[in-house]
Amino acid sequence: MTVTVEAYGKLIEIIPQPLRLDLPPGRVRDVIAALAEQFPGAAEDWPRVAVARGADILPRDAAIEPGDVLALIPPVGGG
Amino acid sequence: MTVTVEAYGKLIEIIPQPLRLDLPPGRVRDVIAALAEQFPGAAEDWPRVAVARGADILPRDAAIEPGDVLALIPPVGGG
Amino acid sequence: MSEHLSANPLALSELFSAPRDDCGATVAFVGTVRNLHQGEAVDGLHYSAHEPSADAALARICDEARARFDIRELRILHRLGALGIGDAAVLLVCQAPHREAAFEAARWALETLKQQVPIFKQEHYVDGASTWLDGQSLVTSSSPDS
Amino acid sequence: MSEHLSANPLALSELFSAPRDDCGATVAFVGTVRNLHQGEAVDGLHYSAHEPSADAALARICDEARARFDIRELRILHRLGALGIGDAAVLLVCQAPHREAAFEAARWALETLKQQVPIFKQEHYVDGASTWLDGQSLVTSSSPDS
Repeated sequence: MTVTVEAYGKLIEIIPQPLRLDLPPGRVRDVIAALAEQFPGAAEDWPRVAVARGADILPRDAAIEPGDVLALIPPVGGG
Repeated sequence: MTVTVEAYGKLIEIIPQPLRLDLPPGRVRDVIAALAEQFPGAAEDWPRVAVARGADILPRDAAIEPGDVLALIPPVGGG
Repeated sequence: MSEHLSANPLALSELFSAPRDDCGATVAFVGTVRNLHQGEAVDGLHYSAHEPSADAALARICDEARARFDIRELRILHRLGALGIGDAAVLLVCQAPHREAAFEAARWALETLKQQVPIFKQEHYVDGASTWLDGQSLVTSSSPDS
Repeated sequence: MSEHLSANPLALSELFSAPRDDCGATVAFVGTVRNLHQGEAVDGLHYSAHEPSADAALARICDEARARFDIRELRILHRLGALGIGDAAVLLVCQAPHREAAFEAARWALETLKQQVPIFKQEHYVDGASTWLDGQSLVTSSSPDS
């Protein structure tokens, strides 16, 4: 299946936009694993990058649907 | 000696203004004792009434000078 | 009247200055007259003060806050006279490099204001009654240095 | 843009409403850009956000604060885009019957904002360098209800 991945924060410097990923049906952790393989330069960051779909931050075990638009959320620090 | 006594807060309802007190040379505690005798209606309050001279709150043992203008400061509660 | 006391309605803009370049946090507090006090419907308040000692006490609180906390600026203004529901009784603005100190200094200053400043509050109720609110006695037995 | 995010300069007057009759305390906080961060001379900041989740997180913080503390109103506005020294990054206004709850809710909301809202800060230094500041990871292993 294909999903669209949007980068936020410092990840915009690493991940070309827009990014389409082809991967077998799976969960958020599988998307992260695929990205970690494709962008090993950010290896130490991937375990701390969350994934949002719309307004929701998805847990690692959430199922991904074909056509999902997923936002990559590095550690946050507003205020 | 003579001192002038100004009332503040709820004491304005008890002590006529302006009030001149004639009393022997003494300390703040002597002024309070004289007032307690003259205005027994506020008896339970006098131990909690402070005395100010200008910007200073005087301790009970401070000496009073002839001509002093003394402010009677009941318990405070701004804010 | 005095630096920290005002007979006129208070506006926060009187205390807000431009943010300082070395400060990341500004905390402001506005104390307003509530329509209820200990279950009684309040109609309004009247604040009076012994102005010389009240103004000096407020100045001392601002100075002491700057000494006790890592803040750069603390200002307080207290209203005197007749106030209706919603009117501002006290304003405080504090600027500090970091927010923790700004919040702590603001709370400390307001608590200390209630304890130490010769200001007197008479509350008027909707039923026509009124009361002088009790507070903190400023009596001390002897001078600090005696 | 969104209810709690703004690309335009922030003014406290946007958040200050008339004091509520049932509230005696209003606490306001303004977070501004400081000229120094961990010893480095700062030239400016750039804030970006994942707006859908950031706006939702800020709304959730306001709702949760109203549930956790005895307050009546809490509003937050966060700036996005390029900010210079002294510019406001975040505004918060809280109204409560009593000041303790107003202060506690304000501090809790600011602390929670830093931990939970998808906003990203890039700091630009006077020497020309810049850094994405590290923060709190939002990764969770499984759904709360799984």
